[in-house]
Amino acid sequence: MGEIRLVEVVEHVLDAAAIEHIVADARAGAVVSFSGNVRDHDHGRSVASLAYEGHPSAEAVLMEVAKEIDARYDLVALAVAHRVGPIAIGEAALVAAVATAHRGEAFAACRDLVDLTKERLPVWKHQVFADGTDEWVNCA
Amino acid sequence: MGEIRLVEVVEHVLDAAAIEHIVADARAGAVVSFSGNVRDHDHGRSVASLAYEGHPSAEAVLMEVAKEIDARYDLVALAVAHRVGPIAIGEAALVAAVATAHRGEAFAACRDLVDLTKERLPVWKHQVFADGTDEWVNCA
Amino acid sequence: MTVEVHLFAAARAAVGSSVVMAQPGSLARILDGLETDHPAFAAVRPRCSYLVDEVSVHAEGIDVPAGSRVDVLPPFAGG
Amino acid sequence: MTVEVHLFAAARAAVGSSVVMAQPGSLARILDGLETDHPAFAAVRPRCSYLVDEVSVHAEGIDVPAGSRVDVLPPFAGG
Repeated sequence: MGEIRLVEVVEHVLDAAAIEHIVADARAGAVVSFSGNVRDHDHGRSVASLAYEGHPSAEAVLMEVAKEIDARYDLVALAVAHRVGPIAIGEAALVAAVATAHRGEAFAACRDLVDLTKERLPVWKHQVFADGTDEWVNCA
Repeated sequence: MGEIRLVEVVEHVLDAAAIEHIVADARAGAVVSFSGNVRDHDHGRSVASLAYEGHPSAEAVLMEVAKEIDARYDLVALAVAHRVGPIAIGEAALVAAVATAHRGEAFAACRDLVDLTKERLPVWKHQVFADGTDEWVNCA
Repeated sequence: MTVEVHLFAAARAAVGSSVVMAQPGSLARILDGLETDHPAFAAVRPRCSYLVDEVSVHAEGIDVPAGSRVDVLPPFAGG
Repeated sequence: MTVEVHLFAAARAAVGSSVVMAQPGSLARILDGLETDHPAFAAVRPRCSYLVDEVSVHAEGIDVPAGSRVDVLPPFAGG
């Protein structure tokens, strides 16, 4: 079993570098990290502002996701955080990092961690476009 | 074409966080970064110290690798650096980061960048074990 | 005792509030009531999933007893 | 004019120096000479690749003219 070192759903700025340091370990030969950032465009439309809303269970669900990834792979350490509330363009909404002995496992586990988080985490994205219209993503 | 923002073979400490910032971009929804770190064990043996030696062509070869990855994927930005000389346990030997619009491409491109670098870069790893023996990796 | 219906994201936007009270009964009847009072909810409803007292529910036929809490969850969009 | 043979990593360790001079001729003859003078090189040689004046060479039969530089490269181990 790897160490699940950080699992959080928070309203403050996420730091991809910090989460990488959290998983660092002398036993780990590979660290792969992901940062999912707010883009200035979505489907060709200019995004003016964006906010995430989270369900009260979000952090508990994220912990279940982390445990499932830890069970699937041979990890040294794992960390994952999702931000909610308003997020500026270019800032991170989701950061994740895994440390493993070998690199193949690190890439696979980090990708799976991000995919499973996006599938299961009860959070919602609200985008306001430059033309003043808005949408709840996946609800259009 | 993405922007190849950093390609270097250097003797100083590599900073995975810095290389991530180098590829950050408002057009990029996903940043995947890799840090290949010196482990305290290799094949079950305790590693006391380690050094990389680079061929004079190493940086030029790394640039060719970066261009090839940029041609294969739809990147926003890419950065990659390899360290040579003595490296302490836990420190990074290779760091790489790619930024793309979507995450699938970021994971695939970063993994391919690391694999191709390891295959082509003319550098060599010398390990000294805790029992005083040493080896040139891949030459045993 | 009534049922507390908690609405999130696009469902809250359609209904216009975070919590509404409903009479106990089948989940379908509770959702029908929401749709009658807030026609905009009709567009979101087919894509929602539900929690009844924190347990995922996959059929609208389930009975929601008095004192329960229902969470109406539009499709997630994390990351 | 002779040929400059540059040795790296395990090849340098086997030969005991970074550069040795050799007579022009086939790459095979130059490597045979290295092996005769430095028997430890025999263990590394089958795994090496070569550059002749910065160009990758895949056959030991190639001719190495006077004034050339040969680089002897053991298998890479980066990352």
